[in-house]
Amino acid sequence: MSGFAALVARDLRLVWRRPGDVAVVLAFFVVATTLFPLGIGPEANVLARIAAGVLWCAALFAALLSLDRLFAADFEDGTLDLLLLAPWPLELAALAKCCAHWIVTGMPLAALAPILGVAFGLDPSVLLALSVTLLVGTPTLSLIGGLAAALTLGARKSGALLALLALPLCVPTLIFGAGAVEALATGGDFGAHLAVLAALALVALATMPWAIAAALRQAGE
Amino acid sequence: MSGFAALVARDLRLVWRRPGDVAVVLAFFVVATTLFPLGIGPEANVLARIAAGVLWCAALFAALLSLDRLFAADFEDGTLDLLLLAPWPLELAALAKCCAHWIVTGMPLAALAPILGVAFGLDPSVLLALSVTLLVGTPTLSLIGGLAAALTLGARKSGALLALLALPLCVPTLIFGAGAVEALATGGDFGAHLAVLAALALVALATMPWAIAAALRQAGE
Amino acid sequence: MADLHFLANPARYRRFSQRVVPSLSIATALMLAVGLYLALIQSPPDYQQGDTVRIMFVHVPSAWIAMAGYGLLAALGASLLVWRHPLAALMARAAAPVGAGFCAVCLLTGSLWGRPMWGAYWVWDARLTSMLLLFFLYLGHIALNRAYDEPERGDRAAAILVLIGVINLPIIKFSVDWWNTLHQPASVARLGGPSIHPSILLPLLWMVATLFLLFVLLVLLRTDTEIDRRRLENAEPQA
Amino acid sequence: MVTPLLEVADLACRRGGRRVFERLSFALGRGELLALVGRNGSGKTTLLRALALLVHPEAGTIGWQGVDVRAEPDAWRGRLAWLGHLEGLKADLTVAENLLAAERLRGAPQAEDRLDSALVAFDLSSLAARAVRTLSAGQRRRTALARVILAQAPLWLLDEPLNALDAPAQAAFRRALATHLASGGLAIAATHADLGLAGGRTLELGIPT
Amino acid sequence: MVTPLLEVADLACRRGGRRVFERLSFALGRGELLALVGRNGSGKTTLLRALALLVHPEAGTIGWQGVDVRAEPDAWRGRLAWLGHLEGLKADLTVAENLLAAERLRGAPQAEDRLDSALVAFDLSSLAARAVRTLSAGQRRRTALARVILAQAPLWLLDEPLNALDAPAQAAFRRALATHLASGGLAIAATHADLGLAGGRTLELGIPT
Ligand code: HEM
Ligand SMILES: Nc1ncnc2c1ncn2[C@@H]1O[C@H](COP(=O)(O)OP(=O)(O)OP(=O)(O)O)[C@@H](O)[C@H]1O
Ligand SMILES: Nc1ncnc2c1ncn2[C@@H]1O[C@H](COP(=O)(O)OP(=O)(O)OP(=O)(O)O)[C@@H](O)[C@H]1O
Ligand SMILES: [Mg+2]
Ligand SMILES: [Mg+2]
Repeated sequence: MSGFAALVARDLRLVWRRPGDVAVVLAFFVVATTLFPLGIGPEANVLARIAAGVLWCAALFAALLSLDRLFAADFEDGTLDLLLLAPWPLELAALAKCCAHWIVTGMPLAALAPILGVAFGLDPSVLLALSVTLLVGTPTLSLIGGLAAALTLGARKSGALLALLALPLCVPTLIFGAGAVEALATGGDFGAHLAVLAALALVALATMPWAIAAALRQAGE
Repeated sequence: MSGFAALVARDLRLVWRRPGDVAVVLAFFVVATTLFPLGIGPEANVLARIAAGVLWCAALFAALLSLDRLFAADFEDGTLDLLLLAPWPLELAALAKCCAHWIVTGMPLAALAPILGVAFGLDPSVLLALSVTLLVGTPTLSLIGGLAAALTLGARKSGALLALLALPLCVPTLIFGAGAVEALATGGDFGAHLAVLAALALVALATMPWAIAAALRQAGE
Repeated sequence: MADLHFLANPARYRRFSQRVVPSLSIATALMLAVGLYLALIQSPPDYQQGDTVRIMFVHVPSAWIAMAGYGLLAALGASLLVWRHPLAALMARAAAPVGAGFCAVCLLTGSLWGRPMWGAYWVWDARLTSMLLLFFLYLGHIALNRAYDEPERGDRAAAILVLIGVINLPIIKFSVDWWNTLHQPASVARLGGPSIHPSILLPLLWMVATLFLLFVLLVLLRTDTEIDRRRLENAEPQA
Repeated sequence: MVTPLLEVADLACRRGGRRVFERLSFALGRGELLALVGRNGSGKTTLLRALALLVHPEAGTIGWQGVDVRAEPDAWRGRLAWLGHLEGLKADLTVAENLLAAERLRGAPQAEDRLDSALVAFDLSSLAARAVRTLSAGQRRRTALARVILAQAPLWLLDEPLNALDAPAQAAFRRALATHLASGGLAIAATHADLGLAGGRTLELGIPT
Repeated sequence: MVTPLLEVADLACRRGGRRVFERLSFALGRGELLALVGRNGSGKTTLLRALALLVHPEAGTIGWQGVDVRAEPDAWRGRLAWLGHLEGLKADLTVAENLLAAERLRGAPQAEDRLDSALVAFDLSSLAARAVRTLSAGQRRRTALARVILAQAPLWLLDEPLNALDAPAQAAFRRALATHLASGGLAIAATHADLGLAGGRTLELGIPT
């Protein structure tokens, strides 16, 4: 367990040394979402209607944007070997990496989304819900993306390939995440959607670390 | 000039190593656009409304996803030194890299966008316009993205910060790109938008290679 | 999976396929001829849809085969990862593009059919969308399989992916159904419609059987090619 | 003759469809050093990676105190200190941070007090607070070697440890290796240079290029 | 005494705020070899990079045939063949593709006919069609050395050329270097090992660590 904490701490420190990498991801999120109000024009009803979907899609892309270096950097400088050689389960290491990724992307995205939601004319009560769905949903994205990142290690040209692998698997999270916000706005059952979102996160938590570890082992060969 | 062609050819070969690799970029583009209906909902009138924004957004994302490694890979394996040592202007090398990038992302995206437009229920006349705006606008994205990629190479924090500034530079391109399509659909002045888009591309072409070369030189120090 | 145990050895597989393929090809060709006659000539045009209904005889079997094909990929992936069957990898490599092909045929025929029926090539219907996502899963598998210089690595990576994908497939399907029903009451003709008349059902089932045989035949043939290719790649370089 | 701790029997490995070596057997006891030599591409790195369970061998067994190491892979990994062709250092972290992080990844939380002696052994004290990004090639290699000492593992697996080292650093490495062997440690090192330690055994890997 | 082609006068460089060397002067004529030696971090790599104009020197001049090389940087770069600590090979391209691409980047379109002899010189013919990703460390280094030969440049700048090479490859390198010098070429090589060529001059860089 101390290895787990050490790995999370190391990754966070690395991000801290190069804050620009995270900033670019957040900037992409902002630019992608502000594009829609600018492009569609100021019709409030259309904007509010699509807000949840757009914000969720942009969050999904932003999460993926940072994922392709999740294991690649370790692979190229030889630290992946050290991870594979650590005397504790590789599954935990995989989880730690995804965890660190979530802390530096998922959490800031969830914090940033309500601010952008205002630009779409969302209701204050909905803004909080948006943030909550992102908080519950982004761990799943980090885990699925982590698998795609591990699978494409040592493959040629992995950026778009990674996204191609991850995006279809992220669809349920996207649908229930955006759906939950919609539900709140239109009087549906927000709690039920959130529960599904949490269930998806638990399923990912229970399966992905094993798959990622398997993928990392074969990349180390 | 033969060095320019050689560099473009080398980069294209790296991408075309197996023909599937370009297909992956396209497949990714398709998957990315498909996500928006899933997030926003299937209503045809809303989708047609936001189609241009969605497709432009996905194009930006595709460009970014492949760009951040544009120079980083050369930097890490030492080929950047070989580029810096080539006996012809580094500005040309920078242009060649962006050019190769545009050929494998911008061009195919512009070709594919109309087909996706159909799925969003766009009018046939609008489809062609969409393709044209992408063809004129994506070089700007490749050039600006190239600068961001070069700036993030150095260890200096100011580099990362400048990269952050480069992303908002893409905003005018996005606005006028998506705006041009909108204009055509709603009876606005398509030509004027397109002219601005072309002007942005020319400005980028005239300034970015120098900026990129400067950034590369300082990364090589 | 008993068959696969028996066939796990490529040489034994080779002997098996050499015996089966000729008769299988003939059977497929004959059934296809009969099927086309039944579907194109013998079955009546639909009172509503006219002759376009004949698209169904390709469309529906393709859909089913595409779904079954992904299941096959998952089974092959499991036997590669668990038992390290060398043939499983080769067969998965052979089967994925065939399955993706049937998936594409389903999407294409569906949207060609959709134009006269709904007035649009594409609508964001739940079943259409989940079929599209299945197609993407196929594409991901194929792309990953080929992204490695060492084919063995591509095989194992794709096997891990397909096992996760097959867990997710029901979840995706369920969420897409839910997504569509929430947003959209049925404004376009729902797929399926009234129960199918026997004069259409018989040729349909016949075509299902025929195209399924075609799928099997293609997979067997492509597996042969993959074995040859892998042998060539693994040949020790002289000198 | 020491009783062997590590016993490798009939090991065979392939890379990219080609067999790199087969029927490789050797045994190593306390305080013994095995130098792997052979032409470029003869499989030294592959053998080291197979011993570390990073490469899946085609056939053969690796035993430690008579037990197959694959039965308890985590315990086995805990006994290894690894130095590869690549240093495995994070360019953005300092020397000290890299060393401590690596130790914590091995599950040993209390490395701070041992850090100084590892730094001193490779004359790194004055560089401890420098980011690895700003180090010269030899300084990086020395940092990676300090990590090996710090691990306090019974078996060292080293891939060309002398690469990029200057003469004093090579001497420092020889001292560290001698200390390790004298205290009952084992070491396997792939090298093209002379390790310069008396009494080491040598395994020549065959098939060239 | 040969008349010097390359004249370096009073060169000084800083890295990360620290002065690495200053008042460095030397001259090199046709057929001459200069070995850079010195402790890790003494500035060998920095000097090579400064000569290649990759690092901006703080002071001093670099002259070629009496002209400051910074007056015509492109012409100067055309005269250099470079081998760094990093090989500068694309892992996804094959050995042959890497060599040809590097040559074309130098603006020399017709390299195909010279490729074979460069491959033969480092015993790479059987690896020509292999992706660099699948090569061993020494095989990669040999590929990078083949690139140096292929460039047919008058001045070779080499950073630890013997790294990772086995004995036959080291001999091949010595042969190639001797041929280069015999045909009037110049070479500057940073090294910790013995280059093993008689008659070479040595420059020891000072300030240690
Ligand atoms: C691109 C568009 C389309 C796609 C992707 C698509 C997909 C599918 C799929 C996946 C199935 C198998 C469903 C199952 O057995 O669970 C199916 C069956 C069927 N489709 Fe389509 N379809 C499309 C367009 C159409 C159109 C336009 C029609 C005609 C109005 C149609 C009529 C049918 C019928 C009659 C069946 C068989 C009945 C049933 O199993 O419910 N489809 N389609
Ligand atoms: N990832 C790989 N894929 C395919 N073949 C590989 C791979 N890695 C190494 N090889 C091949 O396996 C053989 C053994 O390589 P290995 O790296 O073990 O050699 P080595 O003895 O360490 O050589 P060196 O002295 O150059 O480091 C070589 O012929 C090499 O080309
Ligand atoms: N990018 C950099 N930023 C700051 N300092 C650096 C940088 N690169 C090198 N240095 C420092 O400059 C000095 C000279 O480094 P250089 O790489 O030239 O040494 P070297 O003689 O090549 O050593 P080695 O034998 O280890 O390769 C070293 O003290 C090093 O720490
Ligand atoms: Mg090696
Ligand atoms: Mg150096």
